[in-house]
Amino acid sequence: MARNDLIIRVAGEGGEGIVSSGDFIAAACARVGLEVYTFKTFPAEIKGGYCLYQIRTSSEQVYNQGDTFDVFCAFNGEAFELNKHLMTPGTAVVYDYPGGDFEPDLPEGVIGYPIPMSQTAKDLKSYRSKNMVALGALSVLFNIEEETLIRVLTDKFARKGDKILNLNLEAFAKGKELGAAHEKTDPYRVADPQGAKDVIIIDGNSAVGLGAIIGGLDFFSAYPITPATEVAKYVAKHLPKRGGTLIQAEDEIASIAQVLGASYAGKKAMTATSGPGLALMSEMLGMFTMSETPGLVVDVQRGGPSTGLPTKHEQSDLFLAIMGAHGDSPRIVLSVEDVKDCVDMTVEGLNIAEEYQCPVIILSDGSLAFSTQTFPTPDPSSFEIVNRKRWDGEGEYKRYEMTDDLISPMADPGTKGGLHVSTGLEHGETGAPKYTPENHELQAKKRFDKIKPIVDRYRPVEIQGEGDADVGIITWGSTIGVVREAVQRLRAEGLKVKGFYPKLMWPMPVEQYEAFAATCGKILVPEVNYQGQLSHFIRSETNIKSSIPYTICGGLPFTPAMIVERTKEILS
Amino acid sequence: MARNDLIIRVAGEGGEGIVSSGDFIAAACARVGLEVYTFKTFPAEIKGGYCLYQIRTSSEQVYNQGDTFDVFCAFNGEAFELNKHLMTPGTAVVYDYPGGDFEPDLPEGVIGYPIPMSQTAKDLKSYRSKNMVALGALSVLFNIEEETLIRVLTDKFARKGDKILNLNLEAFAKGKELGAAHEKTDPYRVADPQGAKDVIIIDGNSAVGLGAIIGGLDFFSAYPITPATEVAKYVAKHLPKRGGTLIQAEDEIASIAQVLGASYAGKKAMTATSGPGLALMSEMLGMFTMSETPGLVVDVQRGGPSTGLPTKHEQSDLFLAIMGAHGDSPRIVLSVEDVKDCVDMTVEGLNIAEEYQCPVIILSDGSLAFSTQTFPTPDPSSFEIVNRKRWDGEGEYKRYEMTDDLISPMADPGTKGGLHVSTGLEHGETGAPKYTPENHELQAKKRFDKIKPIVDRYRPVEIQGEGDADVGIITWGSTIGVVREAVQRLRAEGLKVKGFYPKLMWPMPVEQYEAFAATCGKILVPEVNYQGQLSHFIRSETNIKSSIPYTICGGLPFTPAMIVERTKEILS
Amino acid sequence: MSVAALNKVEMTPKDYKSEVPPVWCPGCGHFGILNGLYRALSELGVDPDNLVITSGIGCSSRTPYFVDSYKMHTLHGRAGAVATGTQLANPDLAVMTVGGDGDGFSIGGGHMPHMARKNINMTYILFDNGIYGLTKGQYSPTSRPELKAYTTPYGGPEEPMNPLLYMLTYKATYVAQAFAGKPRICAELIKQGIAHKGFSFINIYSQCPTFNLIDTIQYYRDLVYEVPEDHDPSNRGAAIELARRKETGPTAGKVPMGLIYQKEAPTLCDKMQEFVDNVGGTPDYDLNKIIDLSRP
Amino acid sequence: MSVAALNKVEMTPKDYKSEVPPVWCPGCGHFGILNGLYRALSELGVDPDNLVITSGIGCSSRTPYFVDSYKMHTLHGRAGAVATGTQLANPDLAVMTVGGDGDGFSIGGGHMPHMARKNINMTYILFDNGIYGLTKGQYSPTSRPELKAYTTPYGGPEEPMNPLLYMLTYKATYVAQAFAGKPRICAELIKQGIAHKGFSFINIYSQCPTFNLIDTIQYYRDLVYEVPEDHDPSNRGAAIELARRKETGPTAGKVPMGLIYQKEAPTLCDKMQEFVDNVGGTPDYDLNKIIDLSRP
Ligand SMILES: Cc1ncc(C[n+]2csc(CCOP(=O)(O)OP(=O)(O)O)c2C)c(N)n1
Ligand SMILES: Cc1ncc(C[n+]2csc(CCOP(=O)(O)OP(=O)(O)O)c2C)c(N)n1
Ligand code: SF4
Ligand code: SF4
Ligand SMILES: [Mg+2]
Ligand SMILES: [Mg+2]
Repeated sequence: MARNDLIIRVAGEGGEGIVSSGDFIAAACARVGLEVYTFKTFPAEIKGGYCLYQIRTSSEQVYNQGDTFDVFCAFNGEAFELNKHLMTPGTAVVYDYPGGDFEPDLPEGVIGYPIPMSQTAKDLKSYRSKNMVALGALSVLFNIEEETLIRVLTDKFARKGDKILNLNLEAFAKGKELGAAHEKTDPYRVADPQGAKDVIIIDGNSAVGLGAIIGGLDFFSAYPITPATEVAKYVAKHLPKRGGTLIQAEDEIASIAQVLGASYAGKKAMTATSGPGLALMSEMLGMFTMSETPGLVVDVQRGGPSTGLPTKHEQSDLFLAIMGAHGDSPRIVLSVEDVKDCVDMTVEGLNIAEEYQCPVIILSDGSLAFSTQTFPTPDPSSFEIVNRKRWDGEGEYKRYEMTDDLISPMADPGTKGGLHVSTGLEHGETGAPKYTPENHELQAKKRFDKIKPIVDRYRPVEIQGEGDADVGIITWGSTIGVVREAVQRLRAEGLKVKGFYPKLMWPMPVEQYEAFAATCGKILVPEVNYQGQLSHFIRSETNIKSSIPYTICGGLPFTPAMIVERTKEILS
Repeated sequence: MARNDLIIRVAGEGGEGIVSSGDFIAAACARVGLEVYTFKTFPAEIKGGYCLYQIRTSSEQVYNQGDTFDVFCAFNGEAFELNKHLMTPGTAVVYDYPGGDFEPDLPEGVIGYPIPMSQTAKDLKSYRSKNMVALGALSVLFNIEEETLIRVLTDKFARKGDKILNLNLEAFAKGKELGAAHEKTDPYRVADPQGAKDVIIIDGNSAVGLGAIIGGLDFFSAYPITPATEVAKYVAKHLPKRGGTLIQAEDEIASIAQVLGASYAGKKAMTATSGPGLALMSEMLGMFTMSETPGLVVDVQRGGPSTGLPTKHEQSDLFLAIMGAHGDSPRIVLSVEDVKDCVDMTVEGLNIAEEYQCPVIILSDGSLAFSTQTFPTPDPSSFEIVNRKRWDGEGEYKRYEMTDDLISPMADPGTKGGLHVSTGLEHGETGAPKYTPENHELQAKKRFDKIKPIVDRYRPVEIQGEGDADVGIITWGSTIGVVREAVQRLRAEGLKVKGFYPKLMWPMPVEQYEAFAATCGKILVPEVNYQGQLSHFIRSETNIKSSIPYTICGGLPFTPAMIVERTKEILS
Repeated sequence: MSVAALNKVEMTPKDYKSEVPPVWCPGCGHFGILNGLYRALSELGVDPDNLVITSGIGCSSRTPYFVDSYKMHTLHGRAGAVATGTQLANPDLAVMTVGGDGDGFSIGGGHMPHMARKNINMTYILFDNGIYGLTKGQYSPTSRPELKAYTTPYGGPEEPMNPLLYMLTYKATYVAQAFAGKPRICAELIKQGIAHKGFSFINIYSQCPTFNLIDTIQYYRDLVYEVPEDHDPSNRGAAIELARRKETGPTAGKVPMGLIYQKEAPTLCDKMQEFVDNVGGTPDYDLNKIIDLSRP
Repeated sequence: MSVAALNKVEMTPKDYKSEVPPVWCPGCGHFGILNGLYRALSELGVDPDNLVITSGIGCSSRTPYFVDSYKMHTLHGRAGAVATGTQLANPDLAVMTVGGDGDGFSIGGGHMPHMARKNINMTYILFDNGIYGLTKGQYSPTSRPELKAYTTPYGGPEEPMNPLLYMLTYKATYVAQAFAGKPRICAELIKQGIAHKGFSFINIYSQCPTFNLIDTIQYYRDLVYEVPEDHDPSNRGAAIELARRKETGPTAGKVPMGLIYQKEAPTLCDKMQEFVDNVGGTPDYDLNKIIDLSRP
């Protein structure tokens, strides 16, 4: 497949400015109309530890972080060593030398550009601008539009005062000089500037926050947890502009309880957390189900079980999201593919919660959380906003009235004549406790049947490729972006491969899974968890016999190449 | 099928002594060597409300509460009305008349024995002995061994002083007289006394407590919740006799945390709860998995979701027990069939937790919780007691050492040279955090693979009936007892039906399910929940294609007749 | 509580009764508190349409069913956190939480400090019977060591907590204590608590004749004494002094009944509104202005 | 803490260092506390083999990794409850919990009262930096309203809590406060806390130069004053007085450093042992005697 894209990886010790240099490159590329998809990993420790930032950029849309880097920039010896095995002949490596903490032993064929980053920063008496030196060198060596990059830096540092700005620009200029002194022998260059596009660039967590605000959120209850905290950070900043409230609760149980209370008050309410927090919310999520209260939780998944790998990527909360409740307790579970999706699905999540009066869980993940991506600037007026069915004030109000569509009108407190109890006990139509066998069977059926139509809302599930296929790939979450590219590549090679990309994880659109599978010889299900959690549900819910799980759980996303390879194995 | 058993149902308002009269009948029957299986329901409200106690007794083993009652004793009009639809021609009904709150309209063919219970108690100036009047009448009308019953009463009331004892005996005598005045026209009588047997009679919750004490429990952390509270009640009373400690914690999260801490200290520790509590424990259970710490939770299931039907029977926490954790988090889940099993499996649960260093969940349920049953007096010395693999003090200690059987020796605090960290973070062999992809994959695999041998411990799964069958019934928990009788009846009719009764719910002994299914035409899976939770796992884990879920969720157990009927439907 | 909901209606105490009859045991103290609550609502003219009562699980937590209002019967220990959400989401509502000692101080004990110090504009009535009633009699954080119950057959091993001192320490801005045997005093203190702007907490002793056989109505009658006339409820130090159980003197071993502490302070809502005002917040703020911040 | 573990070994403070180097930022106050801890352990001769340190999640909760002992790195907010189980299950162990202000007072705040009033025989060291460090800077229950952080970009809307007053109210039997900038004082107070039989709580101010930019080391230096010589730590009333932040006088706005309160009282273990003794409990009590009680 033709690639005009480039992947630059910057790595070093946390605190060395890896993240900001990556951000600068990403912003500069985005400003000149290139598409950007970044990927980061952090250590679970607060200070120090290995940190990585990878920028993939192209004039065409990029769906994932890519296979591996073309250009590597090593801030220290550890970073170099950890990435050495990924370097192949032709890889360009910029590294801190002389004056750094290492003297690299470059693999055969790898093209090295030593840049004395630390030394230069030291000479400038500005230790913190080591990353600017690197940036200058990268800019000149790999065609990162200098003028734009300088404007990005200026915008960023202007707030910090002229002194800091100038120091950084000086370091940048020095780095450029050092870079230019090398003879470039590798072929890698960032694609040339395109016309500036109407895009934004934002990370997955902020995008959830943006979606929430577009979706009409009124109330957010936060409890910090990696890698979800930045959702609250974004909302805390912007929600007051719409007159809404964000509160930091004492724990996740209080958060979800507050969401219940706010939603009962007639407001749109949500929280965001990661696996451990979602686990703590299990009991209260059942109360949403039983009391038929709208509520949204975004779970930015991380490596588990337990505290696990708090800063690493994993897609392993599907079981908990779907089945983590006592009793027969239906929920709606959605997933997101990329950063744009974080916006769209959060709006959607708020809508669906309102429409079906039930708990909705959106599964994002650690790689999307911090990934910044470019996408067309959303037009807030283009989003459909759904509000709960409210009582019309006619007749006697019954909170849990049996209606044709099984959705009972709600009466917000303050509504005349709408007095009622919202309860976690089994109840009859009025909300009064009712434990007869017939009633429990009836209400259980109501709770399950009322959400069934959601499946129609997600019909058809997106399919990539047409006609019959030898291999159909079913996947979810951010793995979709990886599979998209793999399917493109495989089809470009003339192989009969298709992709199936559900966003609605539960209830499962069974019929559509089955229809897809009917057109495929074999079914491959890649996902980043140990057990093959989606595969489990494919087995339990559909008639698909022969699905082949492909699971990894190393804290990293798949690469397109891995999917391509595995698919070919299956094909042969 | 030949029945020499009898079912007496007593019902009325909570607080009228329904439960104690039932207990007296049960004890009297047990003393004369009969088998007893009782069943109760309570209202979720503390006072008043409809209350039911059913005693099934026979000279042969009884496996469940039975289909319906032969004899009904109505303490009030509500009780009569609620049970009227279950009366068939020939049913014997003892009722409070005249002087009660109702004048029953007996269905055609029902044999009535009016007894002025309230009036007699009033006459005796002893309102609380209404139930004794009823008991006297029941005794004489249905052959409940009088002498034994009087001894039971005497044993019970002696502690309360002569005055109360005599008052009750007087009321009893009066009831007997009133009963004897009727001409008996129904055929029902309690089976004749057998030789006294070496049995105990105990309820399911106490039996869990007894199992815990036999199993070598050191520490129990309690938080009260219906219908599990009596487990702690039993343990609180008896554990100090063995020098152990029961603490009432501030909530379920503290309970399970304390269990973790106690277990880390090298002691056997457990807690008991119901669905809402288990949900709250979700996060901490993941810590047991990750830190490989033994721990036992008994979940006495009740009607859900949320607060649900707190005093009612349901088997709907299987999803939560197996999948209620974030990340890939294996657990072992067991279930219990009857009260004897509550003893045996609790010993087993403690053993297994020690053996596999992981969280173990035992699923009991609301009907077993309060059901008293007779079974042979357990011999404590006959139980195998397993203790965790402990470090031998040789070489350097590594908490998470990779061993052949994947079980890493533990070092209790206090052990010389065994210093280590037990952690919820992903870690290497020493316990130090380790986030490399290879290590996470390796450790995840260890956590899953180490418990796989448990399946062998439960091989073979018990099968009732031999040869090929047209219908095989797979079920779990207390529904097993119901199915046992149904299969007996069906086979007695010459129908080819078999039963399959797993106690190990997870990991699933897949091969044995499949082998069983291979001998059966169709597979029926009855369980008391809405979704068919075991059916779900049969679909996801086994190759069994055609299993037919049979779910009810009315807060009551199945009856043998329901299973017989459904099976016949399938057969035809 | 929200002043918006006060003096809105003329209703007798009886008018606040719902159709659901209380499910409590005869002689239960909770009846007295409920009557006090009816009366307080009536005297303040609280509009049932704008009143939300939340509760957790327990005998006391059944109270909302018996009051004509909007209400949520939530989970054990979580009613206060739920009410916090309701109050913040719609500050025009009058918000109240009712529940037991187990509900509020055991499983719910982690939420109490934060409602108080955030000064959530709501009223919390705690039905303190020193026992877990609904689960048939276990030790609670306010049980006396003498109490033998389900999980403490040999007596209680721990120090009972002091609800007043807790709430003062947590900086509740209204702290009072009453006894179910005095429904008029209950009514008065609940009324003042409702009228208070900010977090008001009223601890009410309530006998459970069914399971707590040592804290009888007579025991409580003897336990409480009326807050001395000269007590200055605006003085936090004096309130703390009053709340501590004396070991000597005329009130040795006794507990005060009445208003212990009251202070005007900005509520969380007030402060949130400030933030909104500072950023020029309005429901029709142009979303594009927010989105534009993410242009590269 | 269990006396069984004291005076068992002769080890220098350094000997208590594990092989794992602290992962904290340069200038983090937690270093000072850790040094105080090493020294306290050394001075008491605590046997590492019989020492269990538990922690939750946070920068401070990484502390156990740096100490040679048995240790559990548990879940956010649960370390104290875990330690409770460890202590009760094996009273011969010396048990200690370390953790942050968020860990202990926010998510873990529901457990604190009960450890204290049950007088669990353990030592709790709270690293109080007024911030969530590990999650990169959010408001904590001890943050000052002035602090602008992740979730409070416009400042904090709530009253900070008072750790000393909380723990006194909860009836902790040993309450002290120190400051990480004074490792010797930390060492001394930790030492006394460890030596104390019962629940000991030590609040230690600790600057987080990375995320809490207002509570600097200098801020804390100015904040604390040494407990006056004439303070009687056995006097609960005086301790409460001392713990309350003064609004006027020479210590206005300041907080005391030193031993605030100490009292000998039976621990939960003591009481449990009493129950065991009363029923003649012994590990080889004949189980048949228990089983026989269920004969019909
Ligand atoms: C998570 C959870 N744990 C336990 C319970 C069981 N439970 C119901 S009410 C209650 C205690 C009630 O005591 P209290 O709050 O003092 O109220 P009271 O009945 O005395 O009025 C408990 C433990 C529950 N419903 N949910
Ligand atoms: C259940 C759960 N919720 C949230 C988190 C995320 N988390 C980790 S540490 C922390 C706060 C740490 O603050 P503090 O306890 O004050 O310790 P410090 O880092 O300041 O020393 C939070 C919220 C978590 N690990 N688990
Ligand atoms: S059990 Fe106690 S608290 Fe509950 S209703 Fe009865 S008397 Fe009241
Ligand atoms: S973030 Fe703060 S608390 Fe954490 S290590 Fe750095 S300075 Fe210390
Ligand atoms: Mg109570
Ligand atoms: Mg902190």
